Amino acid sequence: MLMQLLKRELLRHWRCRQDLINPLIFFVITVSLFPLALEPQGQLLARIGNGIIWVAALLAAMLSLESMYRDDYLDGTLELLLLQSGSPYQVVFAKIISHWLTSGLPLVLMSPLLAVMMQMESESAIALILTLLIGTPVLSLIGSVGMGLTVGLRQGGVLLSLLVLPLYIPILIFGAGAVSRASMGMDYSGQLALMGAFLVGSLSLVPFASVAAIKVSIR
Amino acid sequence: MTMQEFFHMGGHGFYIWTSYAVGTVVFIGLFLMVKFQRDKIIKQLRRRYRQQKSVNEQNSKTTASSNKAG
Amino acid sequence: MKNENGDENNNQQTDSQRFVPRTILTVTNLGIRRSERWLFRDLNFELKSGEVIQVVGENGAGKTSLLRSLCGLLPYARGEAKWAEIDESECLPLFLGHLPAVKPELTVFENLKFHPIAGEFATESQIEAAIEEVQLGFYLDTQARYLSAGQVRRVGLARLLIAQTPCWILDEPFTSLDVDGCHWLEGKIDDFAKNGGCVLLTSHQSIHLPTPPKLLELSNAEQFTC
Amino acid sequence: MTWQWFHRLSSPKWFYQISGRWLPWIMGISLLLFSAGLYQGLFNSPIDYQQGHTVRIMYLHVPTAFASMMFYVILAVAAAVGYIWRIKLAHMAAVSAAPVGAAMTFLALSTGALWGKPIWNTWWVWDARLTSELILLFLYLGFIALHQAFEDREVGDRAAGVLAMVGIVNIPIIHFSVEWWNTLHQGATISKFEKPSMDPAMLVALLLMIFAVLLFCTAIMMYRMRNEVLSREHNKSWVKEVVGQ
Repeated sequence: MLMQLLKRELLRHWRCRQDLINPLIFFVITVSLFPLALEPQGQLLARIGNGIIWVAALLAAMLSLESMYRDDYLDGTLELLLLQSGSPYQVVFAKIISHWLTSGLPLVLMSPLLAVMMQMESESAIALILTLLIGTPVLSLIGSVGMGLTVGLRQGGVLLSLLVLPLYIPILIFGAGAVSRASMGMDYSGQLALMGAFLVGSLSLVPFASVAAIKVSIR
Repeated sequence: MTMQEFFHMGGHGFYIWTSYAVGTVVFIGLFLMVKFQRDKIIKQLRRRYRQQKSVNEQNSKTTASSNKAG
Repeated sequence: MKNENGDENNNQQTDSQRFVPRTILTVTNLGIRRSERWLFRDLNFELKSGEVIQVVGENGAGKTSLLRSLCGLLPYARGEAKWAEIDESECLPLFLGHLPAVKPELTVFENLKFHPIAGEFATESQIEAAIEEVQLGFYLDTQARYLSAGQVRRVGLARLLIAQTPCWILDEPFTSLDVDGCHWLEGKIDDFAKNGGCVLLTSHQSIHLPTPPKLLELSNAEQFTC
Repeated sequence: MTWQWFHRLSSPKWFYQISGRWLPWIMGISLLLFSAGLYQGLFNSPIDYQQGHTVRIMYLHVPTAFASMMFYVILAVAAAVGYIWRIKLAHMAAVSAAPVGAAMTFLALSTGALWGKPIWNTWWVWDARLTSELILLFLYLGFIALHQAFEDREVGDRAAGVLAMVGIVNIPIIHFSVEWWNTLHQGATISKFEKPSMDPAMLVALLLMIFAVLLFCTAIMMYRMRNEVLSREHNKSWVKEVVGQ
């Protein structure tokens, strides 16, 4: 059941490939703006590089949340799926996984390139990739609850960021913190463990919250 | 504590009084907003009830006239 | 499409009742409120197998809200709607909403293949048969965005043929269907009712079925609520 | 029997009458406590040996910070009760608690900044508590904005209810991560917000102010709930009598 739904989502995303690339381009552009704003060489860029990449990854992931429920809601398939699929949680879960695969994973794959661009050393680049790998699914998970709440609204985009960004803060703190500890050569496995705990926690709670959120705004 | 020293508050008077000023503004603001909201709602409801009463009267007149005619 | 009377009788005997005849749905003084305004109150009716009920009322009387609340999309404010227990072979009522629920970027075949009906997915043969029945065989692999509104509606209606459900809830199924499309759908509804299924639908166009549908009048309970 | 009692408790009409009787008292007592606290705090409590007079800002900062957190808990509990048992009064309580809580958070932040200026001569200090207070303000604004976004109030209530429940799960996590983040960057505890050695006179002033602020906020919240009841139950007959022609 889940696999079929996942295949459907991926096929749907694949059919309109264009808007998969936009968040990626946004991610690269925002990160490369900072060296232009600050002086490109020197220690400064390496030190704040990971913070910039993390914030840009956060915003890019949130940018692509719109596609999760909005167009299914508009042409009526979301209701049909929730009603007919026997278990709405699997529908929501499939959508979250497909959102992560189509927007979170490309960010992770792109981040080494940007780490080099920000003159980060190799071990903090590895830490960046690891933290992004654990962090981006959480972004999709929490984003799905926010998207569920605002799916019925016309101008839901701005409201979505107001709802979802405060909930992203722990992930941002631990993610950027782990990378900065790595750049100081210290061990950052503690932060990764906490992010893992956060990931598992939201994996178990979010499907229920998302279905409740969608049920509220389906009118 | 002389009055002058009271306001001076050991050089930090400005911060203390501004924070208390902000405090009173917020508290009084909360209270006034509630009062203002209440009056607005009551006025709105009164207008609506008057409107509704007039519509009901119109209906009762038309039904009355239709009974007479019928 | 319209079978003569003679054929109709034997069709009934030979074709064993697909569904066990019983009351599928009992609704007791149901009331729905839309932000402080009562759409209707104390609605009582029963939906027995083999029956077709058409909900009538002018715009805004709450026809769509009634259908959506019966299948759980919209919480109703008062009263109760009880569905009979549905055993393993059958499945939950099939609800087709106002929107055709067809993804424009998926092809006709994929639209039916990937949409679960009552928990599982239709087999290839079922889908092909349904698409043939709906006369969209030629468009099997074209993306739904190239189809006309009527054809998209037919893809949505093809789901009726796949679902093993004792009850159809159709919201304006006849919109954007052409003449013989309407005939086809009327025939389908009639066969379904003859086989013991029950249909609850709303429609602006007049429906002429061999056995006229029962009318459920939704009078606006409170005309002048403020 | 208890269910019937619980149901009667949640009828807006009953709430309107009860609050009508009790509100003047609550308001009166809170104003009384306010004046006593202010007198105690500003006049006859000693100055702190390090901070001098600026410690007097504490009498406003600590109560408002406490009220802001308490009101978010009230908001979340009311929203959860409203969402699960579909009690309208609980939704009304949540909706009226939000602006009061947001005002208290704003006040706590501004007094915190004003307190920080004389001590570190910077307006904003990234202290763990102040940062969590700032995030709490964002959560409040998110709640209010989401509730306003829906025309149909019932949908707005339920949507904001879900957000409040998700928020309450995240608050300890946010607070813990901010604490950890604060100790990472700024070393152990240099923040002056630890309560200075409590001289009994100060403690009395602080307690008086805490109760005064809490009572005042509850009174404001109940006033807002009365307005909410009137505007939502406008087609009920008892509202017509109360409002009068």
